Amino acid sequence: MNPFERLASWPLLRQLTGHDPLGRGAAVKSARTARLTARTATADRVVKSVCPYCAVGCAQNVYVRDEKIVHIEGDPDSPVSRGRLCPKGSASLQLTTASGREHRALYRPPYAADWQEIDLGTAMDMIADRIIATRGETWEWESDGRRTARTMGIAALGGATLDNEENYLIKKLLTGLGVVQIENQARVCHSSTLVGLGTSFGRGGSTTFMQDLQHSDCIVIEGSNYAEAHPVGFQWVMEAKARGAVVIHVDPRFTRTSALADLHVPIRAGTDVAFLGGIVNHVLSNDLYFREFVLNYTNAATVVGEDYRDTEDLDGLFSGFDEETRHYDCGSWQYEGAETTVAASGDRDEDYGRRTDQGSSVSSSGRGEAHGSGGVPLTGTPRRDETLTHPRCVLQILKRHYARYTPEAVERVCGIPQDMFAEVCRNLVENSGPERTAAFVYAVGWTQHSDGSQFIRAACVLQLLLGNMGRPGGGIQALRGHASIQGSSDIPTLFNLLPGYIPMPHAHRHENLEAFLRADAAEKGGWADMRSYTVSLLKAWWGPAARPDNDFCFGHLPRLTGSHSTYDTVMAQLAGTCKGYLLLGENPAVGSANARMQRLGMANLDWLVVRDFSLIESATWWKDGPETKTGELRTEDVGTEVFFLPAAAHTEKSGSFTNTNRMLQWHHQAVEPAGDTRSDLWFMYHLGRIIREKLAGSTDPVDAAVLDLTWDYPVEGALEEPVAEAVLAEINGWDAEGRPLSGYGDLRGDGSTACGCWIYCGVYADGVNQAARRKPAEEQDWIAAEWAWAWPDNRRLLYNRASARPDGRPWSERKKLVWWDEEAGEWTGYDVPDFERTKQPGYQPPEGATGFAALSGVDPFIMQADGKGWLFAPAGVVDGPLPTHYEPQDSPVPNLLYGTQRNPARMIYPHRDNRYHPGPGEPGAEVYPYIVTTYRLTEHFTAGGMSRNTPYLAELQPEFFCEVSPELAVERGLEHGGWATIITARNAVEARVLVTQRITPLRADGYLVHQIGLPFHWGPNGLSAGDAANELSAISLDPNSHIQEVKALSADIRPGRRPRGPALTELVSDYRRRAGITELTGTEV
Amino acid sequence: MRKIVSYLPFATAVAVTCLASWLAGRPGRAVPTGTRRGERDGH
Amino acid sequence: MTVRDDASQTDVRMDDDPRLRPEREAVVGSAGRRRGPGRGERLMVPRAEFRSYYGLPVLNEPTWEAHDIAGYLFLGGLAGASSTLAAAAELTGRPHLARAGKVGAVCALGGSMYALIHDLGRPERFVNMLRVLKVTSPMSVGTWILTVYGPQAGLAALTSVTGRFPRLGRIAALGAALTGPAVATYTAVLVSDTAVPVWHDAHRELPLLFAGSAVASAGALGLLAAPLEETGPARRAVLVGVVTEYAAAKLMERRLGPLVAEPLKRGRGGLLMRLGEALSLTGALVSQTAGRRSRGAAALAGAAVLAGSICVRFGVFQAGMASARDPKYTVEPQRARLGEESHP
Amino acid sequence: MAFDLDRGLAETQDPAASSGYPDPPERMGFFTDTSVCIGCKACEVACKEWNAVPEDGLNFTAMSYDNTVGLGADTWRHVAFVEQPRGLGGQESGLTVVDVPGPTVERAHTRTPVSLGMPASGPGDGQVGGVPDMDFRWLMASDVCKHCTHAACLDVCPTGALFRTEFGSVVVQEDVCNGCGYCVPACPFGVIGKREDDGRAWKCTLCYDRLGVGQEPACAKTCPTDSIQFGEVEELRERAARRLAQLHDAGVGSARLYGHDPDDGVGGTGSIFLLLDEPEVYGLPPDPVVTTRDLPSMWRHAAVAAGALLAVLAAVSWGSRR
Repeated sequence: MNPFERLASWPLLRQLTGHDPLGRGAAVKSARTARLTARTATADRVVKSVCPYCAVGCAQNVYVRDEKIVHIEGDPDSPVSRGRLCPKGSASLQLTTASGREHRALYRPPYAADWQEIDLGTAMDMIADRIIATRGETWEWESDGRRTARTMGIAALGGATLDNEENYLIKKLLTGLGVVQIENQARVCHSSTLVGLGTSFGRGGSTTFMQDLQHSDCIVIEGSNYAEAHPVGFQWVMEAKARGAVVIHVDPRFTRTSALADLHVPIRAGTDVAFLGGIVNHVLSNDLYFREFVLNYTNAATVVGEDYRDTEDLDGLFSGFDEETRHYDCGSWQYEGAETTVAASGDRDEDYGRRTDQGSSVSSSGRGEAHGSGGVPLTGTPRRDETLTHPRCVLQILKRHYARYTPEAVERVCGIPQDMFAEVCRNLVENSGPERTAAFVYAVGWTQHSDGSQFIRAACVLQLLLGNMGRPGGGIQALRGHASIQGSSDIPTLFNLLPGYIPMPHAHRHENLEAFLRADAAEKGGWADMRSYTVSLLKAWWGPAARPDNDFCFGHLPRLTGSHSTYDTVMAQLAGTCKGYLLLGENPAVGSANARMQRLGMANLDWLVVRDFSLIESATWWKDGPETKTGELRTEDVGTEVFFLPAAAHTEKSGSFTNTNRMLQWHHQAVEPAGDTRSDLWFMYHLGRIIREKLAGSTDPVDAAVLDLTWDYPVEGALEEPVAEAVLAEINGWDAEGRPLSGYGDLRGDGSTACGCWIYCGVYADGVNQAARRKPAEEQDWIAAEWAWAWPDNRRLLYNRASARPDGRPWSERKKLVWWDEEAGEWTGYDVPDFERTKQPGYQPPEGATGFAALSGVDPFIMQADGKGWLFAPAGVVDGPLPTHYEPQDSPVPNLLYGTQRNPARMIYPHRDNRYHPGPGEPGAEVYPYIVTTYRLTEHFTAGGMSRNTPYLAELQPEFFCEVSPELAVERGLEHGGWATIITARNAVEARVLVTQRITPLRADGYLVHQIGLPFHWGPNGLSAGDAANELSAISLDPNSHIQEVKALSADIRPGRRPRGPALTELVSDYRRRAGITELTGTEV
Repeated sequence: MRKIVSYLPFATAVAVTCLASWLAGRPGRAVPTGTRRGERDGH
Repeated sequence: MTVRDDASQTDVRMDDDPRLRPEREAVVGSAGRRRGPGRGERLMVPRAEFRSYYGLPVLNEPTWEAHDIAGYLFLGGLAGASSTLAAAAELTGRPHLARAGKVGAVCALGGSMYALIHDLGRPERFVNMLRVLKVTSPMSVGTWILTVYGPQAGLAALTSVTGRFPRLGRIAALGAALTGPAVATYTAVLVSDTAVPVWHDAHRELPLLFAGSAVASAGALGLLAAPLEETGPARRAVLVGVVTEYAAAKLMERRLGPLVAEPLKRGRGGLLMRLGEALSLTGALVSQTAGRRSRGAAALAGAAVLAGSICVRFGVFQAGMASARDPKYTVEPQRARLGEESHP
Repeated sequence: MAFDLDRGLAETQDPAASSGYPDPPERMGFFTDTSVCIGCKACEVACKEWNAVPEDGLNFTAMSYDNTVGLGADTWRHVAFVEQPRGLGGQESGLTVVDVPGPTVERAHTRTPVSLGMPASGPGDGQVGGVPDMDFRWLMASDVCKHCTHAACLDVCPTGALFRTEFGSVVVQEDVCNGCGYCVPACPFGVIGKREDDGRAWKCTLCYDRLGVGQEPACAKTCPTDSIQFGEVEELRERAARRLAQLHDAGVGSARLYGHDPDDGVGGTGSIFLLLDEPEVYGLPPDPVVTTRDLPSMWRHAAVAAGALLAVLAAVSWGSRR
């Protein structure tokens, strides 16, 4: 730029000569501004990906330049998110590229004071040795005389944030190694959904999909904070709202969802069954139910056996309750004239149960969840009374069961005024029926209770009565929390399930494949060909080694002997039986209930492997955890050997996420992971390869299972990353000639087909990765069937046969979805029919028919044994056929409907660190007078591991706070913006105080009840640190799904910060003394 | 303290201005103004 | 099937009918109630007293440093007025006063340059100030004024000190004298041309206040520096300057009204203003009485007036800060103005 | 003379055309409809992610869910949260006031947090006790630079760093700005700020680089409920008016537009807002006026003062020899 040019570019001259004398625009523009362009335009390539945070599954565009990610934003082609992202999704760039991430493999020798760096290869080798060693020490061939072939010494936790392919390798390798205690976030999030929806409709997945909410005339959001926890999904509620729908939000607090709702109904935490029961009673007593729908598509007309006794007769208990084992025997709940072959409560093996008195272990082994896909098997044809008047028909039993759930009762129990309750009933009833549909939306507000499954069952009963199931704008939308938590339930890194909701074999009941199939395969309904699903799975895992003569290696599967959930694992760790722990993307030290016990359990381990983005609390509790501060743990006394391996982000690996609408979406790798970061696919594959190399040639039968595994996945790139599509191909399955299968109909039981997960069969149809399909939403209708792939068989709205009358015509012109096309002789419509395509509506099954053929033309719930929606669940749920109101484990209010205070069948774990609170009326009950409910905020993500280290999110909600009403603030002298300490029998935490009118005290039957809100994102590590709300919660589990109760507990609150050091444990034990807590407190039935 | 120190430059500017103008304004000894030819010869 | 207004909006349809209302047309509270006359919002009785967002400021507080910019207000005024006084003194045969004024002006100008450049966020880019000439920006106009004034004042001072090129010096001094007043008063426009209520609404009186303060400080410098016999004009300048300054301040407060003028009466701004006025008045008084006779008293009076002028400048600056910090100074006058417009 | 001040000020509605662009594209801007905002702050994060705006402070403010506090150099989008004892259209907040014991009520002062720096929400029209359903609403609004038609920051900027783009937005050229800080007090909305360590002034650029390649701003794209709508200002003004009528019909009487009127103090703004209460409740000035409107009178008064100064000094010197 020679001086003359420099002079010529002087803006003053341009000012004088140009059109911009005042120097406002063109004249003052600098050369650099003129050259300005967007980095999205100058990127080398755009990679299609999916947001790693919640389960809405927003598609993302990842812009890469010079092998570096320069920007991540929403993908406008996505029919789910339409190019939008929430604050967490928008911070994906900072999550994956900022300094918050750890890139070095770290190792902590036993008793060492600090980390030391370790080479990744050496670490993998040491981990493999430890697995083999611990497995050797703790291998057990049998327990109580029955073959188990397993090791109880190793446990794994994690995978809801991982891809389906990664979960598949984790389950395959660890099951091959005989590990049973495999768990993930699905346990603590939506496990009770699998039971609730599974037993009611036959499948545990959400029955509808978010885009369908636009057709709803009324949306009830309860047990969910939709706008805060799934903001981008909330656009579909706004779409419905714009078109005149009523939006009702039922929640203890007035949240950002309530701010956009037409009606907010404040409810006492933990009393949703009483509220829904009240609406059921209103619908039944005024005959407002959708008669033709209920008669044909539900088991309302079925007559129940004589010896059934209802909670009305036994004051809160159903018939068949055994006081000692605290289990129900569901024999008395059966239909008249039909015998339920096998159910979760193991009643079929009556004699076996009594002979070895281990019946309880079977029922506690989470069999209910097996109905994630496929209802409870049933033999015989139950008696039906089409007039619905028989005193023992399900409808009459329902009327009698909910007779006392009157509006007054709802006001006394839930604290909801009667006029508001009447308005909710009116809105729901007015918007149901042939012409209009209403939808329910829920999340962990319902699932995380000691009777969580019954919360969801109650919604199923109500939606069936109102006739909203399987219809556009209706259904029950379960909003799951993690990017692939539905995936980690379908391909379950869960202890009680095999891929596709096939139950894990139980030590006592299944010697061989035949006994296993006979026990669980129904003659009627979808589960009839469980043989082909199971054999295909065994072929996929053990390939050529699985032959008809050795039961297709069915013996290789380790057996269950009861409940091995993550909370049992903690107990095993404390008892010293479980020595090794693999944490794969989960943070129990903050995220699981009774966080203190989780850390004390880990302190008892021999070795611990943590794979995450950064040094989360579960990796550093030995160094700076809360217990090291109160003196309960001294770093130099903690003998646990800890490996920290940095994990790759969603942009550094390929794989598929399954979103909350059962849709598998593929995300492509954008850049290679840096430093020691590796994907979990890489970790599991190479761990398996190293272990198999170490055991190569071993003739020890213990190693047979892992050596027979098919483990030859192709690897690519410098880092030898396994090809994820190859794993997806195995999940999809192939036939004898190796051609990919196109649907679970192609599966055979003779071993000619192999399929990693039968409900995912078809995701790789004809060799094309259907999950990677990206046909833009504008070029499709609202169903968008050609965007990605949904299980089963790309059906987006389940049970959509019910959107047509029994004779096949749509219920109404405006709410039609699937209907019978007479000329074409097949079911047609906007969505893939969830029904056999050519089965006429009038089809009646011939005598002795099995499988789908055994279901009539009016049975929309094709996975159920009777094809009907279950108002009354004769089996499948272990704590009662009908949802019943019980108070939470810790509650200051007595059960105003029954003598039984709490869920009699709940699972409790008495332990000196897991004390419960005295019930109302007992001495010391006033020590913990207030109700606490935990919840999420938009700005943070679950236990905070993926948001507290990200500056842009940490600054939006920097500190742990509690929300209290002005009245409670005055009563306890809490100062707005100041500090408060919240104390329970487990621990005490401190939080900033946010006094707000959004929480209101409730009048529960003369008791003035205050509620305290605690977001549970915080923990000691990260930019935004604080105490964890899970320090307060107790381990008291739902018997069906082993999910913890963190949505309703009681506590005390007082102003000021909590004491530091040992004084903290003294404060907690002082409160225990004042409340007179012993090991028996709260454990009564 | 930092605040007070931050006033130092301003204070010195004022001081220098006063001092310099005082020096310039002193009769006699300052360098002659030389407004008229003769005056500089100091009579 | 036409899209009737309400019921059919939630029909299942495969064509993406444009008349379907998109999600941004959602109206909270519009549905769900018995169809009858919905209980709209009960109109809040418009409360008189003032509302804000948690008491937070509406404006962003000026990021200028007090010692830099308030300092510059003083030094700029001093430089401009001193040049003019010096030129006047020279024309009326007061060589020592003239030379003192010129040297004082150039030193003040040096101080100003330092202050302005030191206050910049990116000092190395100070030359960008001459990138454009924007009449809508007092700072741009001011910079160009300084560019004209600076060399002349410098030349004038140089020639008067070294005695060389006297004719050139005289022309330069004259030039500086003519642009000096602009230097002294443009700073008032610079400060007023902001959204800060106390500065903006005082834009009529502030130039007068700054001019008076400049005259007073130039006179004071003259008293301080020049021999007694030549300090006649300086003394009179002090008197006129202080009186004008005081009058302008009072006029300003009256026009601003009780609320907006509050930062000038209370808090740091108020304290500095009162201190400034006190110092100036006493300085002026002493200069007219004892200052006539004794050199020491004149110098003392000059110093007092200088200090007074500094305090006034800092006072106006701090008042501006306080005025931006409290939302009521912005909101209430605007709310009142809206009130008048709606029903005058 | 090219610098005729008054003509420049009375320019036409299309700021780009009067800023030296021969035939500029349509003026682009935002329409932020706060009645559908869910307060998720995705706009805050998307803006910071696109423009690499530094994180500014991890402090809990107890101002409902707003810990961002306000617009400035390190916050170009700010979501405000206001909890009020007032109804919102036909919405039923359900926050029934049970018969809480007397003394608690007095000190709880009609459900207003005792020592809360809440906006002076006062007793509201629903009193405690007998009211079956206490009115309550939670306002959320995403605030942004207004890109005014008469932009004070643009006018006062001495270096020409701030300039009017062809799209009608106002942008800081970071390679020119020397951090003089004049724009900060000039902005009547308190939007622009000076970044401490960096020294320069920063504010929303309406994603000038994205507009250049035909993309919409990052915040408008990521807003889950389309509360932030991007488009041509003319069309957005019509849409805003239609939306206001729709809300009024539905009983949301408190809805009003802000920045839509071309005759207001800043000539209307490029970012139009639909608010549900007085602007000051969100921290916005009720009647902002661009300071340049009084500039001519300022120059005149300064000229008079300068003249007076010259005259006075001449007069005082002219007097007696002594």
